[in-house]
Formats: sequence, structure tokens, C-alpha cells
Amino acid sequence: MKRYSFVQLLRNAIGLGDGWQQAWRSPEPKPSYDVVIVGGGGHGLATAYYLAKNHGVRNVAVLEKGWIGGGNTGRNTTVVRSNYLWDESAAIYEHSLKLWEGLTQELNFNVMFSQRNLVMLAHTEHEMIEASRRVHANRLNGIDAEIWSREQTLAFIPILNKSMNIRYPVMGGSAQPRAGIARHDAVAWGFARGADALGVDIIQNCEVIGVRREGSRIVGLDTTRGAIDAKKVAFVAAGHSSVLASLAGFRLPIESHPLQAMVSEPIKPVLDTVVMSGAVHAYVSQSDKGELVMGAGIDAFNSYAQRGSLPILEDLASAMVELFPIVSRLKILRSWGGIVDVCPDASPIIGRTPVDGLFINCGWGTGGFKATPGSGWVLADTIANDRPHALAAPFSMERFASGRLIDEHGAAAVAH
Amino acid sequence: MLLIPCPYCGERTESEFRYGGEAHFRRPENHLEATDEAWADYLFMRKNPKGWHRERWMHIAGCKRWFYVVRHTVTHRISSVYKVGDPLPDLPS
Amino acid sequence: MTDECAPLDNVLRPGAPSGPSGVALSDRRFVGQINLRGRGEAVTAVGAALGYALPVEANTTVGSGVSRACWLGPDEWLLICEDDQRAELKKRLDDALAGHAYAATDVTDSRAVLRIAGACARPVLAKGCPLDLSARSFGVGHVAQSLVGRAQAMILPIEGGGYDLFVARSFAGYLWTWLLDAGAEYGIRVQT
Amino acid sequence: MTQDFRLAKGGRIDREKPLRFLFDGHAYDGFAGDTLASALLANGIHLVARSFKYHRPRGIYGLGVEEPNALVETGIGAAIEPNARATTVELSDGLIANSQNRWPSLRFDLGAVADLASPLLSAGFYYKTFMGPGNAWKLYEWMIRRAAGVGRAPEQPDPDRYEHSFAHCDVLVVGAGPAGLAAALAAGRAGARVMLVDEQVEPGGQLLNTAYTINGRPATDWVADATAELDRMDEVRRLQRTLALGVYDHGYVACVERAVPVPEGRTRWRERMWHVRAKEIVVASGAIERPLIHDGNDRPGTMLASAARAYANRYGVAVGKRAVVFANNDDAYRTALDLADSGIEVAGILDLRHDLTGAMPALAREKGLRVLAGHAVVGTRGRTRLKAVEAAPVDDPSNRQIIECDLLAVSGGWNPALHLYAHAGGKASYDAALAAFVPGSSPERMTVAGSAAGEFALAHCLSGGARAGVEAAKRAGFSATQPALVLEAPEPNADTRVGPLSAPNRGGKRFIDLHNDVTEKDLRLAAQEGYRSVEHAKRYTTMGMGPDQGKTGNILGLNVLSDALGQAVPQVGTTTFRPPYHPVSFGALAGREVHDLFLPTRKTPMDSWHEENGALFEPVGQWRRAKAYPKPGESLHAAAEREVKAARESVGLFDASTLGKIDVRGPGAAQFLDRIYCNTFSTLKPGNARYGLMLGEDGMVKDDGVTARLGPDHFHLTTTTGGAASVYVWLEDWLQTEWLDLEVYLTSVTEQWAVATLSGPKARQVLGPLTDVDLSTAAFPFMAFREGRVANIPARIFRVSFSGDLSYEINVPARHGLALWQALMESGRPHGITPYGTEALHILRAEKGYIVVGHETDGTITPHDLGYGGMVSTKKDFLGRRSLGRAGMTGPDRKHLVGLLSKDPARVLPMGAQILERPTEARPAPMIGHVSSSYMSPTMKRGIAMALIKNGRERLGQTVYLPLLDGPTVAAEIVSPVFYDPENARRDG
Ligand SMILES: Cc1cc2nc3c(=O)[nH]c(=O)nc-3n(C[C@H](O)[C@H](O)[C@H](O)COP(=O)(O)OP(=O)(O)OC[C@H]3O[C@@H](n4cnc5c(N)ncnc54)[C@H](O)[C@@H]3O)c2cc1C
Ligand SMILES: NC(=O)c1ccc[n+]([C@@H]2O[C@H](COP(=O)([O-])OP(=O)(O)OC[C@H]3O[C@@H](n4cnc5c(N)ncnc54)[C@H](O)[C@@H]3O)[C@@H](O)[C@H]2O)c1
Ligand SMILES: Cc1cc2nc3c(=O)[nH]c(=O)nc-3n(C[C@H](O)[C@H](O)[C@H](O)COP(=O)(O)O)c2cc1C
Ligand SMILES: [Zn+2]
Repeated sequence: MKRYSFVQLLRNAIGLGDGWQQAWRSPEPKPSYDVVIVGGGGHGLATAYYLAKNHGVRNVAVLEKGWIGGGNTGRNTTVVRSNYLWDESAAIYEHSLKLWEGLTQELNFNVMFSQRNLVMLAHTEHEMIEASRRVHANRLNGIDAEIWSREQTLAFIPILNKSMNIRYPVMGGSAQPRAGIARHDAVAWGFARGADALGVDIIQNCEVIGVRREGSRIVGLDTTRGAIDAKKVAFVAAGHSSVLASLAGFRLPIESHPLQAMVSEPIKPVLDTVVMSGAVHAYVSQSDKGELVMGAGIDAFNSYAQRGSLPILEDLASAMVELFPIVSRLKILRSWGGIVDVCPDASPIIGRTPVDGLFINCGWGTGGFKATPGSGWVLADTIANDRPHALAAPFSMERFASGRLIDEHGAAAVAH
Repeated sequence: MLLIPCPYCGERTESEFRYGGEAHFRRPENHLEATDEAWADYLFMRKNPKGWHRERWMHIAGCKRWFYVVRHTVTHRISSVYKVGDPLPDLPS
Repeated sequence: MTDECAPLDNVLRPGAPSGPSGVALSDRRFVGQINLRGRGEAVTAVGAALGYALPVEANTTVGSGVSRACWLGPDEWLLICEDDQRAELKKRLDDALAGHAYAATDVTDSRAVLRIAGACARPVLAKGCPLDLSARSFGVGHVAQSLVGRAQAMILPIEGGGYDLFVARSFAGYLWTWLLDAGAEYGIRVQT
Repeated sequence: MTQDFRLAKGGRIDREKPLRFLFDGHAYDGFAGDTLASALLANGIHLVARSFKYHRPRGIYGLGVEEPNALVETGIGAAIEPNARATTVELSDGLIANSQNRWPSLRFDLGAVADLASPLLSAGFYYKTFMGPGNAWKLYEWMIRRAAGVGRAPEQPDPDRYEHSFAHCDVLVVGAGPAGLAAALAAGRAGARVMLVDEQVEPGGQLLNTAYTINGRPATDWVADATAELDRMDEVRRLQRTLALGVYDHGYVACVERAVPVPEGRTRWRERMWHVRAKEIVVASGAIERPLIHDGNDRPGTMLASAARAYANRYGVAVGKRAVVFANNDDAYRTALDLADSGIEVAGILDLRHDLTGAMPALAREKGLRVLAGHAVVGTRGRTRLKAVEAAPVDDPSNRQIIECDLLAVSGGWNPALHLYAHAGGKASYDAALAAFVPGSSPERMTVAGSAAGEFALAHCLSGGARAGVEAAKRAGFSATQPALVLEAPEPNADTRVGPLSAPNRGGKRFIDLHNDVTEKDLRLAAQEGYRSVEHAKRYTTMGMGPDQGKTGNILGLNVLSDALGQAVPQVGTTTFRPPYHPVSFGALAGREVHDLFLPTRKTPMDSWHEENGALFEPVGQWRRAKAYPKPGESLHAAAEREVKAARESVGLFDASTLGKIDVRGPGAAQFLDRIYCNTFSTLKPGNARYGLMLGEDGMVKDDGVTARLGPDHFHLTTTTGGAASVYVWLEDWLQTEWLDLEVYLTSVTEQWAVATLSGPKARQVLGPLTDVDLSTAAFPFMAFREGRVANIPARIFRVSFSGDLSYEINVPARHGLALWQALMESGRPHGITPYGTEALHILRAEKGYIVVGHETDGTITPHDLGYGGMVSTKKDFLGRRSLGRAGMTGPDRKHLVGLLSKDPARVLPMGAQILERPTEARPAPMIGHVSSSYMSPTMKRGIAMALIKNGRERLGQTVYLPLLDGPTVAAEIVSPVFYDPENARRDG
């Protein structure tokens, strides 16, 4: 892999460079691999990267039915934070956040991780209490988190609606200074390039359509590009996890829902941080190109269509106008949807499955982008060592039988 | 925004309804004696199919009846609706 | 009796915008309302007491003399009458239904009834009601429960154009403001 | 300034109505009927913008929504609109417009240094650099952010209104060009309810832009006739200035109508969003012309050929004095002919095709125009305005000739506007002859007609439109027959096939996406670097991601990729079309659901009293509730303290009307409640009430409340304020779908009853004089329920207590709520009766150790955790019972509800504070619980708290530690959660 740098950019600009290489190859699938990762989103690619990097497992393929990063990785609002309530969640998201902090250098690919602070607004006393509970817990978990007064919040975000005579006046909020946003595509591409350089085959346009087993053990997969043998397999398919699970003969506590986002036309900077509001349900940041990037709520019904319904976007727009009155005359440029894999406790599933040799990573729902490096890290470790990584153990599927759920609904409000 | 044919009131827009998720999964027989796994299966495990889905809706802003809908989760097409107690219509092929 | 306070008594401010008004908004204050639930023979029994059969066709209403029955669901109706008739109506129902399983509940105070009338009543309502309000599909004799803005409401078309909107009491202020705001475009007059 | 470029005659503008407007501070004149673009062009202004990345000078390029360049700011102050398309802004008197994204001026923009660095700024350059050292990205990002962005946001709230309306129709026709008009006529004649929406100011589509004839008359006459006929039909609604933004499920189409601008003041509304529910949709949205790829293709003065002719035909504007037409197709000859007819000198037609045998080139030659077959533009000259083009034979590109001109009209053929078709799930197929994607099979409820369907000949647009209208009406249930539209071929039928899309490359800049400054080279680089999927190439180069969403450029980009990858265009595929078709304001999407109407605020029957008596309100769900009644100058805390004291020492009055109430009736009612609650209700005697806990099927506490038995098969059930709606749905769910064996009828009576809670040792003295009910403890004991009259109002009285002191919850029909409240206040006056709000309520109940669902529970708490295990029946089944038996539901890891007393009595532990076993712990520290409720207790005269602590009931008496956020670590002792009157000695007064 040729390293990227300003010098290389300059050499190529003035014609001295030897041209740019492919960021990753497009190899034909081999007949067999040690590990096959199904799903070329950020999580799958990160898993492959860390398998190769941390565990020396390099005979690995990532199978992607479309184009890598084309699932939720490529359509999310890119909020990265670690200020989750429960210890188990805080641990894995914070592990991930630490990886984010070095990811650009690690991958030699600028993922534009922008630690611009994140403010979760509180509009009622109840929300202030929830924020207090979470921030207290975060601090004890070693996570930077702060409670902000109304004045602090309004000073930091000048375009916020300052009126007290509105339904949800800003009472204050919680902030995580190390949180921020990152460039979604770059994460997929950076991990792909890194994994490819370590020998991983990234195979696009290759959909898994069957699971081959011997007894209780998985031995390979049927794909639209032929059969592929595998010693171990991991499903990392987000919204499509239930479909894959049903190929392997089991069910998941997952429901797939559309989640929408939208961007405004580009404007000069008005918002230098990430803002989330549970009460009015909106989360927004302004991208480096100038668009406001906003997320909405999920549609109630199950769906595999990457689109949602209009009222959700209308609610988002009125929430935006309510929070930031100056946006009213700006225009929405594009809206889109992804399919999120929602777990009953709003926490992910990482670990083994009822099929030997088959691992799964799913259920990140509306908030897994931030977990991309951390999730890949622990899943790689779990696969390589055939036992759950300590950070992954609480997120096993067994929790649904024991009832030891990790319920992140209450305190996360908007789970992004 | 879906257009849902309430079997009582006729076609109404989705915002009048409340979604109730997958239909016809049942509590295990003798559920108090069921294993934790069987119980978890009932509580949490869902088919979540990519394709035709039998699901529950309540016409909350209308007649307040719960009923069933067969809907495709990719096209969102609705092939049939039926009331509690009605024979299950076949899934379109 | 003590002072009565209709849901809108403290919201309603007469003297709305002047100018040509395409809509008139008024508060019907107290409309007697009995919620009736029952199935099978109970339904027939009610018919005898009311002097007309309960409507069984969805989204229709039947009335005669003192009362009107609005279909709410397959086992649910809203009987409306003058405020001072409801005790008697309820008694008639209870008498007729003795021995049956049913629920007849006086819910008169549960809902406010706002009336919008005038040539532009329909476009005003259409700003927030997803029903097809065209006379083709929704006229006198029909009734429907739906949404108006963010409030649930029972909508009853009235003679001469316009609608009675039955809305939960606590939403009445919201709906009133909503209607005044929606009607501003056409000129709205508050009738007291 | 005079309108130098205004033609002497022609156009649909009203020359009787001159209008004056400002652009970048200069005053110009135009006419009613102009757009900002046509008026600027009439004044010879082409340069109106700077490009996004390189700040290159850019001119007006198109005619309408496809415009990639001419984004300007309109309005002033709070009413500015950034990124308005000059091509869609209707001119009005006094209009103010300004260019954007340039400094210090449009002509001289310092940002243009970026253009010099453009070799460095190749596709995706930012992924390859700015990586260090250390945190340097923060700085780079700061600079990038300042450079990026286009327009600026207003600084004040929007003064305008936005409306929403629902509409229903049998057939919605999008587009009022020839196809759409024909479709609407056909469907309308069949009796269908038709809606015809078109985003232009007037109907006609391309017929307004090109000098077509129909049956020997100007096509615009036909438009006028068709429109008049439609307007005579009762069931047809025609909306101009109305853009269909997106097609959603089941015939749901969002359209935005913009108001007719008024010279002064505000329109009643600025935009109206139509939520159309259509049985059938006819998409007659026309086609959008695309340019060609050639060197220097962004020079101001370069324009789509169809736009150039439209400016002449429709607006009476000569875009230039001397034009060159550069094309690969026959339709562009119409531009040349129309321009020539308007008196504009046409210096030549450069056609990429060698073989020009069609009727149109012949016609052009006949008219004496210079046609150069097999020729291309290989360069352009001029800086902020085109001065000349370099033309050369395609086969010999270095053999250049300079043709002086100030207008280059470019046509690369037409792209059907498939956006709405794609929104509905339509899958397009590639037509190589047109070099365009055309609709494949029709999605449900949709027909595509006219040039949107790839039928470019006018006769086909008319007949195809009529056919679509008939089919749609039929599917919507009307009988319709093909109308006898007499159609003559209007003109010599132009060949719609196109030639190559690209001129020979001589190393200049060749833009694909004009707005985002994406060049052909960028796309080739993306392909080379492995971004082979069209979706990757789009994202790597940002092609088609700008405000115009690639309406003109994308197809060219696909052809470049196709070439670079060696794949056919259909294999390369398209990117996804997403709503909105054209950007829509936040305001229009939000509609009237802003400010006062953002969300409903539910008010209780006594609300006006609270308001008049200085209540401080708080939102609880949709309700607003009085939090406290501070006296002038009194703080919330002081007020709550005073209110608590009154309720403990004499008597307080609380508005509890918001509690959810359900009337439960029927032979199965008692059994039903036994199944719903974890405790038993069938044993409750009529006249008595009982507190119940409702669990979810997961065993977690879902809701709580008191239920009274009114009769053998009649109960009055209460829920929490926030839980009312979901509990009702949940109960109906079980009744309707699972427990068909039970005959039970639920009626929501939340709103029927106003509830005033009289609480405190003097409660009996206050109520006594007002009621006929015997209030003695013997006759009316704790947890009993009585009916009687209070203040002469029929009432239901519950003797329950949420404070621990003697309490009566008095329910009266809502209309009497205020009167009841006033009567109680009056009767209580001698006893110092004090109204109290939710803050005092919370303190009172916390002193007594009572839970609040949502404080002490968060969806993870079982009855056992709360210490309410004794309530859980072991004799019967109930919802959630099985879950309580799971492994994780017992054992020392469960959190228990306990009390917590700070060692310092003056300290109020913060709610939400986390609890440690030891005073100092390394991070991450093992937390054993958190404070769920905490107050300064006026009664106990110290801070009290409730907490959920692991195995807490086994730890009574232990000391635990709470590290506060910016303060000390505080020690506290675990105690029983009941601080006040644990013996229940006070509840009888
Ligand atoms: C609108 C929206 C906003 C969001 N906002 C945020 C946010 O702000 N912050 C945050 O942290 N998270 C957010 N999320 C969630 C986040 O995007 C996801 O949790 C995360 O990206 C999941 O990554 P992944 O790699 O697991 O899944 P994906 O990126 O979806 O990857 C899964 C891949 O599997 C492939 N696949 C599926 N089936 C098969 C098969 N049979 N064979 C081969 N391949 C298959 C898919 O094509 C896909 O590429 C948001 C999501 C959405 C939709
Ligand atoms: N010869 C050629 O190569 C060629 C190519 C294309 C078009 N044409 C000519 O152009 C005409 C095409 O007729 P037509 O009826 O198909 O299209 P049209 O372009 O005449 O009319 C389409 C109308 O729909 C409107 N519209 C588009 N999208 C919309 C939306 N989302 N919401 C609301 N309005 C929208 C447009 O503004 C326009 O007014 C014919 O005269 C045809 O001959 C010729
Ligand atoms: C963070 C983020 C920013 C985006 N910014 C833009 C943008 O500026 N312009 C644009 O056209 N699309 C933008 N998109 C949306 C993409 O074009 C695209 O809609 C999204 O990746 C989903 O893919 P799909 O629409 O092809 O299904 C953005 C998406 C994300 C996730
Ligand atoms: Zn219904």
C-alpha cells in the first residue's frame, strides 16, 4: 500500500507522481477462507482489518452484496460519542471512541474525525435528571461528560431558540467534548484499504444466499458468485441480520425499520457542534461542506425499503425550526433512509450463535456508526479466540433468556 | 405514509394507526412451565422477514380495533387485511 | 347547580379578525354524549329504546328526535343529545339493557364540540384532517373519527355545510387556536 | 440600465408592467412575467455566481430547476433566502438579489486562488492529506469549513407562514406540458377527480419555450384551450407554481405550492405543502436537456440550448448577440432556428455527428445557417463572459478555428425527468439511441407519459398523455375512452437519436458537475483508484451531490465512468433519485406545526385558575401541570417547601385531573384486572379501591395506579398521566386479540372527570361542610370509595393518599372542576388551604417512600426491586409473571429501592448521582446504584433521597459514597425508603 501524504498529493499534482493506486483490489473470490465476514459495512470491514492486524488472520474475505459502505455506514448522520448510561455500553463505546481518536493515522486515511463536542439538550426537568444520571455514570466510567446550564448551552450554540415561551425551552443539557462526527464513507474506504493491504479479499456484488452446515457447524456459504468454504463465518449485516439468520436456521430479537436522514443545501457555518434533542426528536451537525446533516425518528413498521415516510421528515423539520428558528428559509436538499436493526433493549448483539463457527454482530440499530472500530476490534478478537471478548460478553444473545438486558432506551433518549 | 384499509372503517392514512409488530406469535403452551429459552423466543425473537409480513395494527384515531395486515416489507404493498378470528389469508407468492 | 365551565370558556375570545369571513367558528359548549358499548342482542335492545336501530354500517350516523347515534366501532357508538336530555337517555338505555352485558357511560364532559361552518369550512379542515372530505364521500349522514392537526376528533358533517368536531376536552384549546389560525387565510369569524 | 438584450417584440412578458430590481446593489429593469434570470439576461448580465470549490466565474446556465450555477441570495434581513435559483425566482417590483460565496466582489473574487491550486484538489484529496501532525486536523477543518458552504443563513426567525393541506384525487397529473394537459383532459372528461400540478407559473411546459405549432396554430393556443376546458370541469383542480417533491407509499405525493409574489408586504402564506393522496398518478414531468462535455464548458455565456431558445421565445430576451450552437442531436437545430428567427445572429452550428441527413439540419441549411458536421467546441475564450469558441473537426482537434460569439448554446440531448418514477420504485432502463434512461415497467398506481417516458415528439407527447389519462381514469374506476384528439405532426419530425456526448479533449477543464466543480478527470481518477461502483464514484467525487443533484450533469458522468471502466452505461447504472425533486424549505415541511402549534398543550379544567394564581407550569407528556404556585419573589424551592408544609400541617389542594382513567365494565371485568395487574382485584369489594402494579410481558413495571370497584362488574381504573394512552392500547390489545373469552368494555374517561386532591390533617374539616358523604374513618375508611355530592356536584371520592396524610381524591364531571376547586379553596380558607403543584407532590410522596413510574422505574425494574414483592400474586397468572422467574430477575445483582440519607443533613443529593461502595475508586469505577429521587424535605428538615442500589435491602445501615460532578464525594447511609410516618399513623387525619 502506498502511503497517502501531502507530498504524494503534490507530486501527483505537478505530474511527478506515479499515479494513484487502487484503494483496494477487486479480486475474484477464492474457494475457501479461514474467516468469511458477511457484510461490507464499516463493522464488517473493521472486523476484517483487526483480524488481520491484531490476530494475524489474513486469509479472510469480506462479502458484500452491493458496494462496500452502501448500507447504514454510508447513510448515517455520523454522530460519534461514548456517553452511554450503562457500564457495559460505556465500556465498549469508549473503547471505540479511543480508537477513533487515532484512526486517521492508523489507517493513513483521513476519516475526518471532528471532535467538536456534542450537546444533548434537556428541555424538561425530567430530562435534566436523566442527563445528570448519565453524566454521573459517565464520569465514573472515565468518560468526559459535563452538565451544562441553560446559559452555557445557549452561549455555545448561538442559533438555538432562546425563548422561554415555547413548548420545550432549552433548560440545559449534557455535553461530551470528545464527541463529534466523522466522514462516513472514509471510514468504510479506509478500513477497506487497510484490510486489503493486509491481504483481505474484499468482494463486492456478492450476496450470501445460503448457509452450508455439517451438523451443527457452519462450513461455508452459497453466494451469488458461487459457493465459498469457510472455517468461521461472521454475519455483520445490520438491517439484513434477520434474513441471514433465517438462512442459518435461527431467529433474532431484531426488527428492521426505516430510519431517515436529510441534508440541507450548503450554507456558511452556523453550527460548530453536534446537537441532539430527545424531546423534539432531532439531531444535527453541519458538515465540513456546509450542509446541515439531520436525523429523524424511525418509522414504526418493519421495512427493508431504504426509504421512510414523509411525516417523519416533516416532524424533523418542525423540530429543527423550533430549535433553530433561522433554518426556516433554508432548504432541504436530499432525504434518504437506511434499514436499522433494532433490538428490544436498544443494545447490540455480539458473539456466538446457535450454529458452531458462526458469529454475529448486529442490533446496533440507530447508533452503531460510532462503534465501528470498537465493534470490529472486539468481534475480531472473539472470532480469533473463539470466546467473547470481555467487552462483548455482556452483549451475547443469552441475555434475552436470562433477562439481563442492557436497556439503553431510557437514558439515551435519542439513541444516536 | 401508508394507506391502510382498516377492515372496519376502510382506507385511512397511516397516522391514524398504531403499529403492533409481527402477528400470530403465541405464548408457549403452559407458559409458566416454559423454559427460559422458549419464553425468550416468545418475548423477543421475531421473523422480521424481507418479504410478506403478517402484522398487527390498531386504528387508534378511528374505531380503536386491532386487526391484521399482510404487507410486503420491501414494496410496502398491502395484499390483505383481516379481523381477529378471520381465517388467515394466504401470503401472495 | 354550580357554575359550569365549558372547555373553551377560558380560551374563546370573540372578536376575531374582521373582513370577509369564509368560515365561522363556534363552541357548542355542552352536547350530551353517552358512549355505548355492547354486542349482539344488546345492540338490538338499544334500538327499541331509541326508536331506531343503531347504525351498523361503519362511519354512519342515524338519529331521530332527541338523539343521534354515531358509529364509532363495531361495538361502540356515541349517542348525542341535548345536554339536559342525557340523564333520561342514559336511563332509557340502562333500562333497555338490563340483563345484558354493555357499558353506557356518560362522557358529555369528555369532549368539547367545535363547529366550523361556512363556504370555506372544508378547506380549513382539510389543512389538518387526512380524511377525504369531498361531498362525494363525506356528507351529512356520515361520521368519522380521525385527526385534526395533532388532535383526535370525531367529525360530524352538518346540514348546510360545515362540521361539528368532537375533541377531547383538554385538546379543545389547542384545536380552537389551530382552527383560528387555519381559518385566518379565509377570514374567520367567531360566533358566540 | 436599459434592457439591451431585450428583443423588440415577442415573449410572454408584460411589457406594460415594468419592474425594478436590485442585483448586487445595482438597479435594473425587467417586466412582469420575467424570472430574475431572464431579467438579468435582458440586461446583459451573465455572471451571477462563483463556483463552490474553485470559485470560477459562472453564468446562468439553464431555465428552471435544473440550474446548477445561478444560486443567489434574495430578500433582506429576516426574509433572505440563500441559494435561490435565479431561474425560478419570479421577478417582482423591488426584488433584491445578491450574489454569494465571493469576496470582495463577484467580478474579483479572492477565493479564485483555489482554481490555481486545482491540481492539488483532485477528487478525494482531503482523504489523503491533512492527517497530521497530531491534532492539526482541527485547524485544517476550521479553514475548510470557512471556505465551504454557499449561501448564508438568515440571522432572524422567518417572518412568513407556511400552510399544509390534504387533498384527495382519482388522478394526479404532474406536469402541465402537452402530455400532462392531454392526460388531465382525458381523465377529466371521464369524470375522474383530477389534480394537475405544475411547477411553472403558467401551463404549457416546453410549448411555452419553443415555437411549436399544433394543427397549424401556435401551440400556446392549444394550451389556452385545454386549460380553459379543464377549468370548466368541476372535479378538476389545477395548481400552477406547484412542485411535486416526492412520491411516497400508496399514492401519497407531496407537492409544494409557492405564493404569487406581491410587490409589497407579505403574502398570506409563502408556501403551501399539499399532501395528495391519489388513486393514480400520471407523471408527465417532461425531460431535462443535458449539455456536452468539452473543454472550458463553464464559461459564462455557455447555456443549455433549450434555455437559450426559451429566453428568446418566452421572455423576449436575446441571451447573446452572436450565438454558436453546439450539439449532437436534431432538437438543437430548433434552438438555432428560433434564435435566428428572433434576430440573433447564429454564427454556426457545430454538430458532433458526421452524418447529418435528418430534416432538421436540412431545414437549418435551407435557412442559410452554417452547419459544421463532425465538429466540436474544443475550447472557449473570455474570462467572466464568453468571447469566442475554438471549434475544430472531431477527427482533427488541433485544426482549430476561432468563432467569435457571446453565447454558446449546448445540447447533448434530453434526459427524461424520472425522479418521481424512481421514488415510486420504478426501475429505469437505458436507451442507447437517446443516451438516456427511460422508464421500464410502471410501478403500482403510476403511468409515465410524454417526454418523461422518452417520447420526445410532440405528437407522441399529446397522444401518449391522453392514453395515460384514459388508463389512469379506468384504473381509478371510471369508464373512459381514447379521446378523438386530432393530431397532426406539428413539425417535420425531429430525429431524437443523439450522437457522441463528448468533444475531443485538449487538456482544458471539462466540468461534469458544474455546481460541485467535478471534472471528467476527477471521475476518471475515481475509477482508477478503485471507486468503480457508480455510488462510490459519486461519493468520492461528489458528483451530483450539489443543490441541483446532477439534473444536467449526471448522465454525462455515467458515460465518462462507462468509458473509464470499460462497462456499458446500464451496467454502470444510476445513482438513486431521492426526494425532494427540487430543494424545499424547512418552513414548508414544517407547515403550521411551529411556535404555538408545534405540539398541543393539554390543559385541565382548572388550568385557568392555576394560570391566574401564578402557577409555574411544567410539561408532563402533552399536559401542562402546575409545578408550584410561587408568590411574587418566591423561588420554586421556597414555594414547594411552603406548599409541602401546608399539606402536612393543615391542608393542601392538588389538581390531579391528568391521571389516566378507564371505565372497565362487563362480566369479565374482575378477571381481566387479575390478568392485567400483578396483584389481585377479583377479591376487592365494591366500594373499595386498591393500588395495582401493571407489568409488561418482560416482567418490568409498566404502570401503576389505584383502581376502585364501583360494582360487581364495574371498575374505575387509573393510570399514570404519561401512561394513559399506551395502557389503554395495551388493555384493548389483550381484550381484542387474546382474551376473547372475556366480555369487558373499556371506555376512556380521563377527560370526563376533573380531580381535586385534598390532602392534609385538615382535609376532613374542609370537605365536611361541602358534602353529604359521611367522612368519619369508620364510615369512609382508607382505600374506600364513595359517591355523593360535593359542593352540590355529583362526585366520586377516593380515600387514597399519595402523601401519607389524610387525603380525598374528589372526581367530578369536568365542567364542574373549576367550581369544585373554588369551593374547596373557599371552604379551606379558614384552615389556610394551600394549592400545591407537582414539585410539592413529589416531595410529599418521596417523604413517604412512594414511587413514581419513570423516576424509580426505567423499564428495568421489577416489583421485587421496588420492595413490592409482596404484592405479586403467586396464586394466579398475570402479564409478566413468567418473566419474573428468569435467571436474571433475582440475586444480589438486582437493584433495590432504598432510602438514602446524606451524612450532612443540609445536603440534597443530586438526582441521578451514582453510588460507590468505597469513597475512592479508580476509573472505571464499579457503580452500585443511583439516586432516583431526592429533595430537601421540609417535614424531615433534611435532605432525603430514594435510590436504587444493588442488593440495597441487604445493605441497610451501610455507608455509601457519591462522587458529585464538580464537588466532593459525599457519604450517605442506606435506610428504609419510608421517611415519614412509617407506622401509617397519619393517614386517617
Ligand atoms: C439515517 C441513519 C442515521 C444514523 N445515525 C447514526 C449516528 O449518528 N451515529 C451512529 O453511531 N450511528 C448512526 N446510525 C446507525 C449506523 O449507521 C449503523 O449502526 C452502522 O453504520 C452499522 O454498520 P454496519 O457495518 O453494521 O452495517 P452496514 O453499513 O449496514 O453494513 C452491512 C452490510 O451488509 C451487507 N449485506 C446484507 N446482507 C448481505 C448478504 N446477504 N450478503 C452480503 N452482504 C450483505 C449490506 O449490503 C451492507 O453493506 C444511523 C443509521 C441511519 C440509517
Ligand atoms: N425533440 C426532442 O428532442 C425533445 C426532447 C424533449 C422534449 N421535447 C418537447 O418538449 C415537450 C415535452 O412535453 P411534455 O409534456 O412531456 O413535457 P414538458 O417539459 O412540456 O412539461 C413538463 C412540465 O412538468 C413540469 N414539471 C416537471 N417536474 C415537475 C414536478 N416534479 N412537479 C411539478 N411540475 C413538474 C415542468 O415544469 C413542465 O412544465 C414536447 O413538446 C416535446 O416535443 C422535444
Ligand atoms: C453525512 C452525510 C452527508 C451527506 N451529504 C450529502 C450532500 O451534501 N449532498 C447529497 O446529495 N447527498 C448527501 N448525502 C446523501 C447521499 O447522497 C445518499 O443519499 C446517502 O448516502 C444514501 O444513499 P442513497 O440515497 O444512494 O440510497 C449525505 C449523506 C450522509 C450520510
Ligand atoms: Zn377503523
